Amino acid sequence: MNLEALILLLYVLVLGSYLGFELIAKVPPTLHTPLMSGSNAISGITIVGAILASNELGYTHVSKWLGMLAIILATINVVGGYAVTDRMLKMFKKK
Amino acid sequence: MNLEALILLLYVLVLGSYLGFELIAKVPPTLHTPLMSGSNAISGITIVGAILASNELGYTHVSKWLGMLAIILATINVVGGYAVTDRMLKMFKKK
Amino acid sequence: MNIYIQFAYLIASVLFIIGIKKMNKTSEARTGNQLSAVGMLIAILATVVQVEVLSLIDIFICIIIGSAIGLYVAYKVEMTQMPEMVALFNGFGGLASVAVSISDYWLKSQENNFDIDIITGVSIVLSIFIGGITFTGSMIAWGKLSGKVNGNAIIFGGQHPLNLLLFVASIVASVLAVMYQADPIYLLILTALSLLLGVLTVIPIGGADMPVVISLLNSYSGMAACTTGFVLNNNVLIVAGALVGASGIILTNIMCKAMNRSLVSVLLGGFGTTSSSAAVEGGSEIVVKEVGVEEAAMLFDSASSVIVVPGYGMAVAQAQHVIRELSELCEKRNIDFRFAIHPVAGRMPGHMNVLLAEANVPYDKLVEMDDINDEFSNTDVVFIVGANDVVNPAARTNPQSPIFGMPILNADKARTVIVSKRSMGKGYAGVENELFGYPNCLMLFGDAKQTITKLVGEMKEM
Amino acid sequence: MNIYIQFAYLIASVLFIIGIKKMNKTSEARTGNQLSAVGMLIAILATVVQVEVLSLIDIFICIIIGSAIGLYVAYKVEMTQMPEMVALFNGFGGLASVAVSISDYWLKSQENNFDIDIITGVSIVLSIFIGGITFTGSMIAWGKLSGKVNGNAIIFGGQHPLNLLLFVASIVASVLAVMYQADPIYLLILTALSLLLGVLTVIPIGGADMPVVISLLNSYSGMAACTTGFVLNNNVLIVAGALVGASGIILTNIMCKAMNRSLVSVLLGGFGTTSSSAAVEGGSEIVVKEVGVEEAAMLFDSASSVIVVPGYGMAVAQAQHVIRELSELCEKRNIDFRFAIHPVAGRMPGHMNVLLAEANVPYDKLVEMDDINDEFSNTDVVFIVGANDVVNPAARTNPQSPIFGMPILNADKARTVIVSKRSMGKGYAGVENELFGYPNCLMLFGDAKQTITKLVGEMKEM
Amino acid sequence: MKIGVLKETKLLETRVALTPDTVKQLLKKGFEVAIETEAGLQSSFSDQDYVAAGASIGSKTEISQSDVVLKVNSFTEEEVGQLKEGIVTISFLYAYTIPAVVDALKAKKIAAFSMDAVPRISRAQKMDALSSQANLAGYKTVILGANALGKIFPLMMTAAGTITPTKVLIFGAGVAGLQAIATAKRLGAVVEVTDVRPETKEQVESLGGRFLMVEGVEGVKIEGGYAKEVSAEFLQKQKELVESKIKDADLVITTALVIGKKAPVLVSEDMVKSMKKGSVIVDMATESGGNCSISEKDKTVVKHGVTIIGDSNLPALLPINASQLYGTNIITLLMHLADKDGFKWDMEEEITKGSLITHNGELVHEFTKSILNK
Amino acid sequence: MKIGVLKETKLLETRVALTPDTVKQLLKKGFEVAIETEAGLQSSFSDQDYVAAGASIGSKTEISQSDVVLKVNSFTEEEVGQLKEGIVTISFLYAYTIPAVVDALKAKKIAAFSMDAVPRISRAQKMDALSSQANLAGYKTVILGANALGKIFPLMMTAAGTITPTKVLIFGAGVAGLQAIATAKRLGAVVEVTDVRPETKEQVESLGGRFLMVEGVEGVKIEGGYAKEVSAEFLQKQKELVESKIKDADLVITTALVIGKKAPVLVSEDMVKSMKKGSVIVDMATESGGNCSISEKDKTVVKHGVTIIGDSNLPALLPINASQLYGTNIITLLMHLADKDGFKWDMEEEITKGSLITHNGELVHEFTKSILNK
Ligand SMILES: NC(=O)c1ccc[n+]([C@@H]2O[C@H](COP(=O)([O-])OP(=O)(O)OC[C@H]3O[C@@H](n4cnc5c(N)ncnc54)[C@H](OP(=O)(O)O)[C@@H]3O)[C@@H](O)[C@H]2O)c1
Ligand SMILES: NC(=O)c1ccc[n+]([C@@H]2O[C@H](COP(=O)([O-])OP(=O)(O)OC[C@H]3O[C@@H](n4cnc5c(N)ncnc54)[C@H](OP(=O)(O)O)[C@@H]3O)[C@@H](O)[C@H]2O)c1
Ligand SMILES: NC(=O)c1ccc[n+]([C@@H]2O[C@H](COP(=O)([O-])OP(=O)(O)OC[C@H]3O[C@@H](n4cnc5c(N)ncnc54)[C@H](O)[C@@H]3O)[C@@H](O)[C@H]2O)c1
Ligand SMILES: NC(=O)c1ccc[n+]([C@@H]2O[C@H](COP(=O)([O-])OP(=O)(O)OC[C@H]3O[C@@H](n4cnc5c(N)ncnc54)[C@H](O)[C@@H]3O)[C@@H](O)[C@H]2O)c1
Repeated sequence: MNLEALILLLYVLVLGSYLGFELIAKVPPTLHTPLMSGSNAISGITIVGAILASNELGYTHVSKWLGMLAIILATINVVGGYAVTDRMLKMFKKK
Repeated sequence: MNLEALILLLYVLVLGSYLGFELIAKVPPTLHTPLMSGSNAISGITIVGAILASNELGYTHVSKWLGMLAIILATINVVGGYAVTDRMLKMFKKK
Repeated sequence: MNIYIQFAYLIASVLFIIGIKKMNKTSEARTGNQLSAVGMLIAILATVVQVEVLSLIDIFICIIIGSAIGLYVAYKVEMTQMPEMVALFNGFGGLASVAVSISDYWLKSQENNFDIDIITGVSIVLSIFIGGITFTGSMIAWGKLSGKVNGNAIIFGGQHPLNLLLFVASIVASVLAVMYQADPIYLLILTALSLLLGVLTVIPIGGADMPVVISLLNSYSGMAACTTGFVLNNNVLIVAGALVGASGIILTNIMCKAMNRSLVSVLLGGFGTTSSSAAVEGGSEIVVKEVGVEEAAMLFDSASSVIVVPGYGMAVAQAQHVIRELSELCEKRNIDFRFAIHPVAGRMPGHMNVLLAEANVPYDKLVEMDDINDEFSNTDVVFIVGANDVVNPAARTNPQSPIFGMPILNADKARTVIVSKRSMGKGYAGVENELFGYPNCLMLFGDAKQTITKLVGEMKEM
Repeated sequence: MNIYIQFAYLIASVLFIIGIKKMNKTSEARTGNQLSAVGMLIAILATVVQVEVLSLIDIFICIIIGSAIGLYVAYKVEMTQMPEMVALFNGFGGLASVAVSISDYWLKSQENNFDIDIITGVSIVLSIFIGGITFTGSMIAWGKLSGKVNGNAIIFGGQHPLNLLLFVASIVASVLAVMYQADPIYLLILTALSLLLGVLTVIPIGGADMPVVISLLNSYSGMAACTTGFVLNNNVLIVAGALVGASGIILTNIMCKAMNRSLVSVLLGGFGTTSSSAAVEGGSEIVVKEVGVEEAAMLFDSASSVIVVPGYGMAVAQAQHVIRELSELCEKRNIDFRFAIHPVAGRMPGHMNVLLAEANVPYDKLVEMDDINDEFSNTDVVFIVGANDVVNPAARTNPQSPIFGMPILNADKARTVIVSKRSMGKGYAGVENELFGYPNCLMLFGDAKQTITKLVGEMKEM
Repeated sequence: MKIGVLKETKLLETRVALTPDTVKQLLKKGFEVAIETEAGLQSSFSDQDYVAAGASIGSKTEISQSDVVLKVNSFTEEEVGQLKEGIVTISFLYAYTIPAVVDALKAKKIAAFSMDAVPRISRAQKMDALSSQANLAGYKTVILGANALGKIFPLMMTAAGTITPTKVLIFGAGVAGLQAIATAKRLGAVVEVTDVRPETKEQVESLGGRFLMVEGVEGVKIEGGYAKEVSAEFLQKQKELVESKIKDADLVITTALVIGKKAPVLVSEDMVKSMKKGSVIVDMATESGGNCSISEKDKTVVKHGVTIIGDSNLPALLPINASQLYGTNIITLLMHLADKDGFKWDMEEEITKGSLITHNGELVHEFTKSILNK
Repeated sequence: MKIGVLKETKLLETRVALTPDTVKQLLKKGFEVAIETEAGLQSSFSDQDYVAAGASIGSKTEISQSDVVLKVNSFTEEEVGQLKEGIVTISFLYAYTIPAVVDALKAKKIAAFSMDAVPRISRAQKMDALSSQANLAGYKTVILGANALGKIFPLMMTAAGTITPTKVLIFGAGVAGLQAIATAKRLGAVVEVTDVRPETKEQVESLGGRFLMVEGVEGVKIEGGYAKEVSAEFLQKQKELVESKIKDADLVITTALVIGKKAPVLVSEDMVKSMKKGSVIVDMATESGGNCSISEKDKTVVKHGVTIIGDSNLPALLPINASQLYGTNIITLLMHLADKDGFKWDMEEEITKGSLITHNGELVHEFTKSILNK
């Protein structure tokens, strides 16, 4: 990675982090768990990395298997995370 | 400019704009004018561009003169903007 | 590009963010502004170190000239002229963006015969277009506010079609400018068009609506800086410009709401054709000055003594509870706060007493007319809540008036008088009250309970 | 990289941002989560289209397996087991980051003998380190909550020095791994160390504090994803990871405050050996949960029915006026708002009636005990203002209590109970009130008038 | 100029025309003041108090010789007989109701000002004794009612059960009616109000009362703030509305006086019968016939299980305040009309014109003339 | 089981032990109820009302044969004589003040419960007739005072001058005192309060009253919520403080009863003399000797220019509410002690133990014994 790219990525990192701070200004306690769960699902974005990593051809490669393992794990995180969050939030529907 | 750089700049633009939206969630009306003035001063950041533009050698170059004009204008914006804002905000000091 | 410089830019960006963030709160706003100024300094220093030594001297001269003008204007100006100053500075910022973009174009295309890529090209025309509108628009706004240009809305037929035409022409010029880079004529035409558009969109707007326009132009100047960032491939310009652009739009929106305007009509230009502050409902001929809840709050906050004059309107609005809240708030800030009770305020003897007692206002805060009448002239703010006849100076001055001879509260003697009532409606005696037109009198229109509730909310923020 | 793919990533990032933003509000949270899921889908699709066709099948199989497991677990689990589910999923996410980073390292360094540049190298070790801690930490948290691991805090001597040692060792291993890339041993050691650290930092924490730990680990997994983004030079990972990392920290902080913990002690691990929230002022042994004014305001705002239970403390604080204000505010938002008047609340018969009448609360908002007692269970928020004995469940359940047999308001039956009082001080009867320790009860400490004034201010903001 | 204050002779009267405080104010302006022995006793002012304030004390005959004689109630023929010829008197007179006294005043060439005839214009508010006394009377109706009622006013939720708030129904939202609303509300009652003037709705609500709106009919003519003419249809609708409300009322207060006329009957005997046992009616208008058909002047009677209070002189039940306010009213009028050297006799001036009944042996007051010469 | 309600015979009593509402509640639980003819008349309940509620009406002799006989006031010897032997009675008794009646009850083997002896514990609050009646009495003191006073309570700034608010000074902040504070405040008075128990300060302030704090002395011992012993030094300082305040007071209300003892004298004749003419004193304690040394039981007297009201039975002036609350108190106690098939006689239970005075021909109540056997 070159420095120029690093700088831009750092911009992205800094702005993203700051946004993260700003967004969670005041969550009501009732939403603590759903929010945690929902953002946990987002952290399953590693799946993108995992897919790229398993984009290896040979099954002899360690990388391939690791990537595939990562896909499974990350998918569980993503799919399970979103589904569970949705179940929780359904309960909040206004009567 | 290449596309890759453009994408990163776009990230920066999008995140920056979103942050801008988030930051001004709840300004008390008393701060409307100071805030306007203060952010106006920030928009004087063009001064950076102006300096770079006037970094031309010959006085015969239109660019050079335009750049220098831009520096003056932007400096007025920056310096005047911050100073005026500061004056306004001083008034808020509790007695 | 040097990594340290880039890093400095990153720090500057973060300082801008924190600065704006802090400007949301009265108590931290000043620090915020200073942090943002430090960020600017860092950005400038980081830029200056990369220029060639020979240019340094020119740059410094320019910066010194600019600083001198900026500082002079900033410290010279009256506090009341703040909004027009902001407009002026903003216009310069917009023009600077135009100048930088043309300069870059000129350097690359005219002097060095580079081929400008399409992204940069688009950025250049956008920067010029937005910057140009910002410049002239701001200048007109400044002129209107400072009285140099007719403050009224200037309307003429076909305004909107003309603006549309100019806009379309600008797009055409932009496309041509990007396509035929070698010929600077298109760019110059575009520049001219944008300057004209700036004038035309602001001229039809009345003076009272200028603050919203300035906020919008401020947002534009941010966008102009942002596009300049794309021209120069410079992150700090993009971040700072995006911040200002976005926050400016939000701020404009907030201000619109506060003034009961729609953002769309502002964006289209030429909203609020007539200045709307003269309340016509009551058919009054008195010319009054309106005041907003925020300004009223500031007036209270900066007062050291306040007298409230309650009247029948307080009873109608049932505003006594919220007034008690206001009194507590003021007292917490060491503002001397009393009530002047006119003997016939309301519609029955002791009407005000009943209501204020209900709201738990301590008896010793209520002062009789005769005891307080001499003190109005030493009072910073008199707040008249739904009273009318009992403060009508005609009772002292106009022998023709049906209330002539009735003793009144000398509210008009105070430094500032704020009147909360719904309209220019008359009181029990059915007579005009010229106090409302006095130079020290500000009208806070609206139902007393509602407006004072807002006022209290506002004061809590400060 | 294809511009469209990058663009898709950008859209996904924005969707994540909007999703998290919306999850701040009860009414919009579900939409938010769905938007964020759409973002994820877009990101995955954009990734899949760029992989080689031959790999597609493997990838799909893995995704299907993962989805099946994820969905099965998500729909099988009991509502009460939500927190441990989050922990489990979170752990998988962390492990995925580890796997991706090692995979990348292995591919470049071991299989292709590339020279990994220092930035990428640092990113890889960070990703492994953080991901490893996240994985085992989350597993322990899951085990504790689901009862598979001893839920108590497991403490042994020298815990902190050991953790420190392991931490230093990890740094050494990291440095070596970056310096001597060719040898995978350092990386494997680092992996092992991080897994061990994850276990050790969570094991000494008691079960009751797990939610905070999970939130923190959630933040870690975001950071791991973020560093993975640096490894792969991928923006969407960086943005999403940074969002989760930052918001997770804030959320952890908020949760800490709600539970009266300090974030530092959480970060150091092994905080709260004993649960520290017991308010000692009143000498009470009851463990209570505190709530802040803002959160209380949000609870009100998201309620559709509120019952206020006033008591002697309201009279002492003279909070009746501000409570009336609160009631007006709630009614403006269509929240059903009533007062439950216990016959002996206060210190004289009709004490509450006198005060609420003074504050102009309409009589029809006051409901007698017998008429309202059945309705508490259908009520979202019960707000107890300076009442104590009259809501003490001991009167129903504890024959030893001096108040046993006194009829009480069934405030404890409501979904959420918020109690405004100054401390854990007792009421007239001088007995403990275990309601304050109930899981659905939140304490809003402070003088009732002051806190409710703040509460009202807070609600006006929303 | 010497001001004399006579002791009131009317039955049940407790007020006095000047208090020691108002005496002081007159002295400050250069007037001399003399008070009849024990004139202030029932208002808790002793002769010493007056002497301390600077007045002299005199007998009825002595006082009757002053340049200006003040009273609360109108003079009797006998009292006029004792007065020195050609002097000035100020008091309530309701001259149109007492032709004999007017004749006596004319005979003695007395310039008689009447407090009840002071025009109700803005600048005369300080002299408006009708308002100042009606205001106190309004308060007192509620206290009388509360004292006679076997229940308490406020809602009270107690261990021994909930006491529902007292329902008060008030007829007429003039000065007295409004004060009655305010007082009843303060004590915690639920207050309903009826009036013929629609503009009183806002005023009633400004005090927390509920206004009983007669829907769908017009027919009230307002003149100078007073209801001059009310259509029969309106009155009928109003009656129906009130009949439906009076059944639930615990306390009924009627304040509808129409100056110069017999008071309108607002509460019929049938309505009283429909009321709950133990309820109370306070009729403020018994002096002019009563708003309740079966009320009795100056008596409290129980009829059909309802206690009906008919005190005709309510301000006299609050003598300390009533005298204080009346005293201010009367000296304000006096000082408006005269200074220490004599009267101005500015006959075109609105207040003089409005309140002077007889002068130089003539009946000069238009309204009184119009009634007496009918 | 048949419950009988006797008509009250005490002078000035207007209350009745059961209202039609409470009758209904008893019937629902399976009790039978009989009411003496015209027992509820003065509380505005006619015999028809009771019949409509389901009770039967009977003569005094008939009612006296019921299984349980209820009253408000204590029984007279004569009444006890008429009762059937061995039955149960519930009423106020203040048994320690009437040894002869206690003997009669013993002789007839009557189980007599006394409402005034119900222990003041949390779960017995619904049976606490002392509180329910004291509460009403507190309200009534203010209404009586306001009615007797020649001024209005609230501050009023009017065209005819400003009326200063009435100053009310209240002795004792027990149940009655607190309600008096609340009522006087509502009406707009400025209220000052003195009490020996320091914890009442907070309670007084919670109602907007000003507490007169005796500074620098301790010496009050509290037992079970009551002031048991007060040091002489404290009382002296308190007296000095009060003397300085009473001069300005317009209305003084005394509520200090100490159960089982003569009421303490809080307002001496000298203090009355120091008061303004026209002021009013309401003494709630005239039944037990009076808190004011010159008050007279059940009379309103004017002494030294001060009106002193001595009604000893204030709840009887609010019979509708007083009977309603008393009825709830008494049926709650009854239903606690018995069901339709008979009494539980759980003699160790706190409420039974506390309120049962005589049983099976014995005086079983400890406190009463301790006083009567002295
Ligand atoms: N006190 C007495 O005994 C008595 C008795 C009878 C008559 N009066 C007469 O009543 C008058 C009293 O004077 P005053 O100054 O108290 O009242 P006023 O002169 O009647 O004026 C009241 C003002 O309140 C405003 N208002 C009404 N509702 C309002 C609301 N909801 N929020 C805000 N403002 C509201 C009205 O203006 P907008 O419509 O523009 O809002 C009106 O101009 C005197 O002329 C007096 O002579 C007094
Ligand atoms: N109504 C009657 O007739 C009567 C008469 C006598 C006795 N009682 C008894 O009084 C009790 C009444 O119950 P209750 O629930 O109303 O009151 P309570 O049980 O006495 O509790 C009052 C609570 O208010 C809190 N408090 C005091 N000042 C406060 C302030 N400024 N802000 C916020 N909170 C404050 C106190 O807690 P902190 O100190 O922690 O703030 C206290 O726990 C019952 O036991 C009843 O039997 C009633
Ligand atoms: N100078 C001033 O500004 C001033 C001073 C005092 C009073 N006023 C005005 O004078 C007017 C009269 O006041 P007042 O107290 O002398 O009134 P009042 O005693 O003459 O009458 C009392 C009320 O009874 C009402 N009434 C009459 N017939 C009725 C019926 N059939 N049913 C129900 N209500 C009926 C009247 O409308 C009036 O409101 C009011 O408008 C008052 O505001 C003006
Ligand atoms: N179960 C319950 O919770 C319950 C119910 C009712 C009353 N109480 C308590 O019982 C207590 C007594 O109430 P009560 O109304 O029967 O009181 P009370 O009638 O016995 O006495 C009235 C007040 O007079 C005061 N007093 C006595 N001597 C005085 C003096 N020299 N100067 C000034 N004040 C003096 C007393 O302190 C008391 O406050 C109170 O504490 C009350 O709160 C408790």
